[in-house]
Amino acid sequence: MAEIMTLIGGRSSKQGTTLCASKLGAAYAEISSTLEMNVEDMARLGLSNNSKVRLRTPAGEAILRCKGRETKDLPPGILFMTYGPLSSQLMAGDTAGSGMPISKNLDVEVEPVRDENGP
Amino acid sequence: MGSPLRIVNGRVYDPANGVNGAVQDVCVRDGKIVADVPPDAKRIDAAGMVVMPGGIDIHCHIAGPKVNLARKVQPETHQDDVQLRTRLTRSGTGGTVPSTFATGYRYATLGYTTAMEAAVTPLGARHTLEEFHDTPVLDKGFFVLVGNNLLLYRLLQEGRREELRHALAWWLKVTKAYAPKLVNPGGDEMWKGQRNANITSLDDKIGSFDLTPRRVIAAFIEAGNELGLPHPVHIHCNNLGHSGNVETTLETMRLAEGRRAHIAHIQFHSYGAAAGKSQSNPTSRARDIIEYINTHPNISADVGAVMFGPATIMTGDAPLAYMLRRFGGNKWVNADTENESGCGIVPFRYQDRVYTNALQWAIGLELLLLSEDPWRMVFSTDHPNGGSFMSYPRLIRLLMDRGYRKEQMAHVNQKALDRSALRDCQEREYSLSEIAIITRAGPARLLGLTDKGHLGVGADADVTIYEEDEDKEKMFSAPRYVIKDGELIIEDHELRADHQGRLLHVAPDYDPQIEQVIEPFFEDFYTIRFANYPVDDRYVPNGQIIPTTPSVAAAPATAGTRT
Amino acid sequence: MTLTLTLRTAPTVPLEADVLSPDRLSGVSALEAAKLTVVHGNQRADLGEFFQVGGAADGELHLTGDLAQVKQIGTGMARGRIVVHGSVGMHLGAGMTGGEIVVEGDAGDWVGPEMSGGRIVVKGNAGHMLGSARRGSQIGVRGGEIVVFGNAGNEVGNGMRRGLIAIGGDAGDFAGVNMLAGTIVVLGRLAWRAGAGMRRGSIISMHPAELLPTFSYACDYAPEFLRVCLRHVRGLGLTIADSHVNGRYQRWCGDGIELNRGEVLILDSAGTASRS
Amino acid sequence: MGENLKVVRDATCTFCGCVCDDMHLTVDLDQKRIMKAENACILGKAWFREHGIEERPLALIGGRTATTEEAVEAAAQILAQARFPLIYGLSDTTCEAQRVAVAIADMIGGTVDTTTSVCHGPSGIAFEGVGESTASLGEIKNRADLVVFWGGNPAEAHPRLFSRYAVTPKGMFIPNGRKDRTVVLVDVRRTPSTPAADIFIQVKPRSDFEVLWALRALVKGRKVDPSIERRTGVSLAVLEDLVARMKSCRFGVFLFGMGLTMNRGRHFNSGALLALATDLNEFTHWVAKPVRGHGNVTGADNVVSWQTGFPFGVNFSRGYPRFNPGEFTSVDLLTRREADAALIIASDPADNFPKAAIEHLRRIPVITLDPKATPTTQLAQVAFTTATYGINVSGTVYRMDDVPITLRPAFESPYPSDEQVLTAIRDRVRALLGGNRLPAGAPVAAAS
Repeated sequence: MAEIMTLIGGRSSKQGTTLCASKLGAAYAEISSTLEMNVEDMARLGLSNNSKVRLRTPAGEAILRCKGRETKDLPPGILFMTYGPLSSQLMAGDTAGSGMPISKNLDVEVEPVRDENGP
Repeated sequence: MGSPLRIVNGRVYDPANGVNGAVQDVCVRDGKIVADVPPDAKRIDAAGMVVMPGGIDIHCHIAGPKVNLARKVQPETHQDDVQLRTRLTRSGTGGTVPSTFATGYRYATLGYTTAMEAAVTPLGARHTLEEFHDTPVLDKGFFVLVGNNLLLYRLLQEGRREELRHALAWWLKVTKAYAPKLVNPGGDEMWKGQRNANITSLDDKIGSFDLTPRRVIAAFIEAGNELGLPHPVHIHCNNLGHSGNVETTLETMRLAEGRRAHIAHIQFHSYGAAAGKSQSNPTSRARDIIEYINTHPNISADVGAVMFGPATIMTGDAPLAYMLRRFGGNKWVNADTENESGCGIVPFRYQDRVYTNALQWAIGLELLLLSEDPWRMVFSTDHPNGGSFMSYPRLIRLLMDRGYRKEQMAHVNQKALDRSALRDCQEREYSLSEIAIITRAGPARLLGLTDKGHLGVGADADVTIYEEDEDKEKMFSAPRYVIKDGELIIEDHELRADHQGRLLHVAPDYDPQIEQVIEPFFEDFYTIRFANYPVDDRYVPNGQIIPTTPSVAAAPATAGTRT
Repeated sequence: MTLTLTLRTAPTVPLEADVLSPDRLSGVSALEAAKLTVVHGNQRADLGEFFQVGGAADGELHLTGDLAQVKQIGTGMARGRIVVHGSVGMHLGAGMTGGEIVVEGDAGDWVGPEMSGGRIVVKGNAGHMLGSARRGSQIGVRGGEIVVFGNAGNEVGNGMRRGLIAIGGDAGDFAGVNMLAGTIVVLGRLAWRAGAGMRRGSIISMHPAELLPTFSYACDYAPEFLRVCLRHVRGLGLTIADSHVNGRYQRWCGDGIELNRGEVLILDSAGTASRS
Repeated sequence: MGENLKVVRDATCTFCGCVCDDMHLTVDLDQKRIMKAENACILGKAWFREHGIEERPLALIGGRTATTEEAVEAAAQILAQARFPLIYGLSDTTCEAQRVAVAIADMIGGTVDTTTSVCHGPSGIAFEGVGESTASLGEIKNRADLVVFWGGNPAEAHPRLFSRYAVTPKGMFIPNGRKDRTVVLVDVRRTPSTPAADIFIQVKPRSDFEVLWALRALVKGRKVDPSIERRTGVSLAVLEDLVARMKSCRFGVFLFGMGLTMNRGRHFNSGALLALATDLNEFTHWVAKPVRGHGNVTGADNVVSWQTGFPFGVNFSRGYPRFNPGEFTSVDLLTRREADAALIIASDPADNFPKAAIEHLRRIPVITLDPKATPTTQLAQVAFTTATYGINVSGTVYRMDDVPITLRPAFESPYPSDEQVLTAIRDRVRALLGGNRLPAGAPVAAAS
């Protein structure tokens, strides 16, 4: 069921405005737990907007809610999320002597989460 | 300020006061040289030692944006040359571009107490002052880059000479600078605006401006003299480093027409070209340069001597650094500053077997050995361009010890010596008094620092005490005592105290109306607000304004020559 | 007789033990060695606080224990031998000019930075920047040999100018980056961007590798120097098949951005090199 | 809105590295709130509006309310006792505070690292290898006729990079503004920045290095195989067109982001771009600029550099500065469980560091200075509430192009500044140690 996709971490203006208010609030938590995904990929995996998906890397895993993007905006196989507590869960600590952990273009396993309560 | 102090039994070299090795007491109290101190004052027995005013570097690159870039780009030179922290003092790293703390302490350990950073963009003034804050011991000032300033160009192009003078005064004052500096006038506009071109003669047109370097230089010499600055316009001539540039240099000096001008690191501007070919290897034209200076008391220069070994080319002359990048390995830094300047950085190494490097070394020595007036041809390596300031003791030995000089000449590229006149000045040896002139009294006089460079009553108590030694390199490498503002910083060759030096700057008056001319230019072409541009006093916790003596009234401006 | 040091108290923070070099310990007794200074974080400590010291130094040093937190072993060493029965931390044999270091376990980042002679053998895996230039420096290994039985990380031989690096397992990205000369043999997989910016020198791979667009195929051949080199590597303990020694290699020239006088040699039986 | 209003003209926004200094703030001094921030972008507006004074304790020790003095004592004890302490953050505070932080690191023999190490640290490493041709932002405004954004999304992260500095503004030699420029954007995905570009080049993820390397080859007149398209998703024709434009412009600029530094290849990606800019100077004038995230991360680079010779990741344990990314950088020190205490200033590593590093932060005593509660202040042993730089605190910050700017605060805060807290900690640590800690060892024998 799980597929390997490429996860890009980044920033968004909404994240930027929200973190000025608080990093502990619900708004910031929501933004940093949203995963943008190509709509065709979502359809294939049986996902719709707000569905939960589990991302897994050798470093750890995180559950996010997905949001569809058209192919022209986000190619198939590419995922985007903003940096935050959940992206941290997926990042490995090895910096290859650079100080910088790889935080863009991570290979992640993507797996829909069947949630009793949610869609 | 330290406690009162009496230095006894030392041979005193104080050429500004006509003292030439006499054994006499030097008394210090409250940071100044005084006539006498109470009998119970602390004593330093300087028997067998030489007492001089603290050294003054008239032209070096030690702080500010380009210096920090040069530091950052050479981590490999820092790792093996470190400055350990002590209970009192901070740690740092060396190489040819040391960290700020290491810069201050290392200058002090050579007996230097004042240094002038020779090229700062106005936009980088605040940065420079921030670094000065962390550069201990030394009194410092900086020369502000104005020779490629596009607003000043506009005023000059339109013939608005009075406004140019007011704007120059404004720039000096709001940046807290010490003197105006021209670097390769016109070169930056060619570099940034004309696909990396450069100025090749004083009569080249400067990019899209209806101007030539000749007009720019003459105007700044005039404005600087009218403002009565303690140090005149400090000029890095066009064509630095190019074969045949001697003609440009002579022509530039002639532009002063009897008015004061200072030519920077003139060694780099004293090259001939074989048979008039500008692309050929350079030859030495030191004789022509020094003859002009010997006979023109309005002109002064610092030598910009070269010492073999590592260096860092670090200059407002961006096209020059670009040219040199192919000799410097892989690294090249270029940094353009809006409306004001350019800058280039290349790590470099002078090698005694390389023709051009050996010639440069020889010319530096020639200029000093042929100089008839040590007060106007003073010492520098344009640190770190001609070599680190840490090479000063070796250069001093080369001047003072002809046997050593001869020995060193045998190791360098002989073809280069053939093209220089160094072999003709083999006899001359600098005396201690002459060394005191070119490294302290002369720079102080050229900078207009009346409280420095001498040991007369009322002078700043910046004193260096060297143990006499036949080996002058050893002698000048490690003074036994260094006193800064009356405080014993170095005792028995070791750092004993930390000290925050002063910022020396000028604050010439200008017609406030000039701000109405400058502000609209900021609105259009700067990315920093006019109101946020002047550097406020918070950046100068310990400042000293050196007065100006203008020859024309500062305000109000007449309609004047506006066209 | 050798000097033996057995870790008995694990350091709580990194321990810098550049004193652990045969030259520096020459003629030192166990008692004296225990009093030598090491740097434990920001404070001085005696070697004896961490190590049980026995024997006497006569040019050979045996270290036992998990020394993954111990850095700078063999710094600047010029002769003698160090054997580590365990793993070591960063900067093993930094700037060494001679002698031999053998590590039975793994080594951290920066094995043999800017070394100019001698040999380092790592029986386990090595970290990043194996045999590399320090940051900012243009010249890495100037001579000597580094042999890793396991895998190595990124930037193997960065800026290397002379010498040999042989890796039994895989090498990470940018193997031989900015190489000036010298030889890097990788028996396992070569990761991305090998030889980027190389001027001269040889990188040998026994598996297909994806090369940069600035490398160009030149020819197939069986270079004599490689036979000699591989037999030598075999002598150092790595498993070299006869097919490696006798095989034909594709020669890819690069880096086209620089002098184009470097080469990546890919064993032909490994299949065609794919190009990015 | 209260009666007690004032307007602060030419104030500076420190939200991002653009450090725009043309803010006109309308401040309600009774409410201690900024009501209006003229000229601010969407991020700047949020920055100014959301930084009122919150009701927070001056300090927390172990979660309990404490005075600043008590917290200074607790922090000083932690730092004086630590053997391998880390000082981290510093990109959202003034240079005056950064200067004291480095002094503390030097005094105790710790490590100082800044958010640069997880931002453009790789570009810093690249700079040390090849140098850089760069310019102040005004040169871009006045002269740049070809602007290439690479691996960044300024529309969302640095909106005024477009409007104030690099795309739309008119400049001395760009009299018609946007019309006089060609704008190219290179990224792996379309973003809100894409519409701003004349040319969008979409590269496959993890192939920036190959694209840059191919461009370097083409600039140098070398052949590049058309198979480049398979690897990178960009055709040779597109690359050749870009090269022709780059060689023929009058003043070109690369503005590059974390799409290069946080990606496989890291410092080599940045290095390839810097080298490309250098190569292009054979033909015409070219500069390159890393686009910096935090308001004073560039100041941190500058302060750490002038004080130590190195820009970030500097360790003082032997009594002098040493630099080695991967060894003395924060993610590594924490992931390898080496740091035994941490002083974190104006940064939130518990929100964005790799999981293993965050786990170590939970194991060691952590001291934080922050105006707001964050995941990091929540795990701290000692947490100071400090005033916000630029809004409540004056001082110096450096724009992403190394231009220093003095801040004009809007209103006073009841909380101390970072500089004040750090100075108190420094003085107390100095008293505890009797001066600087003496060097633990001689310099490591030269490596060659």
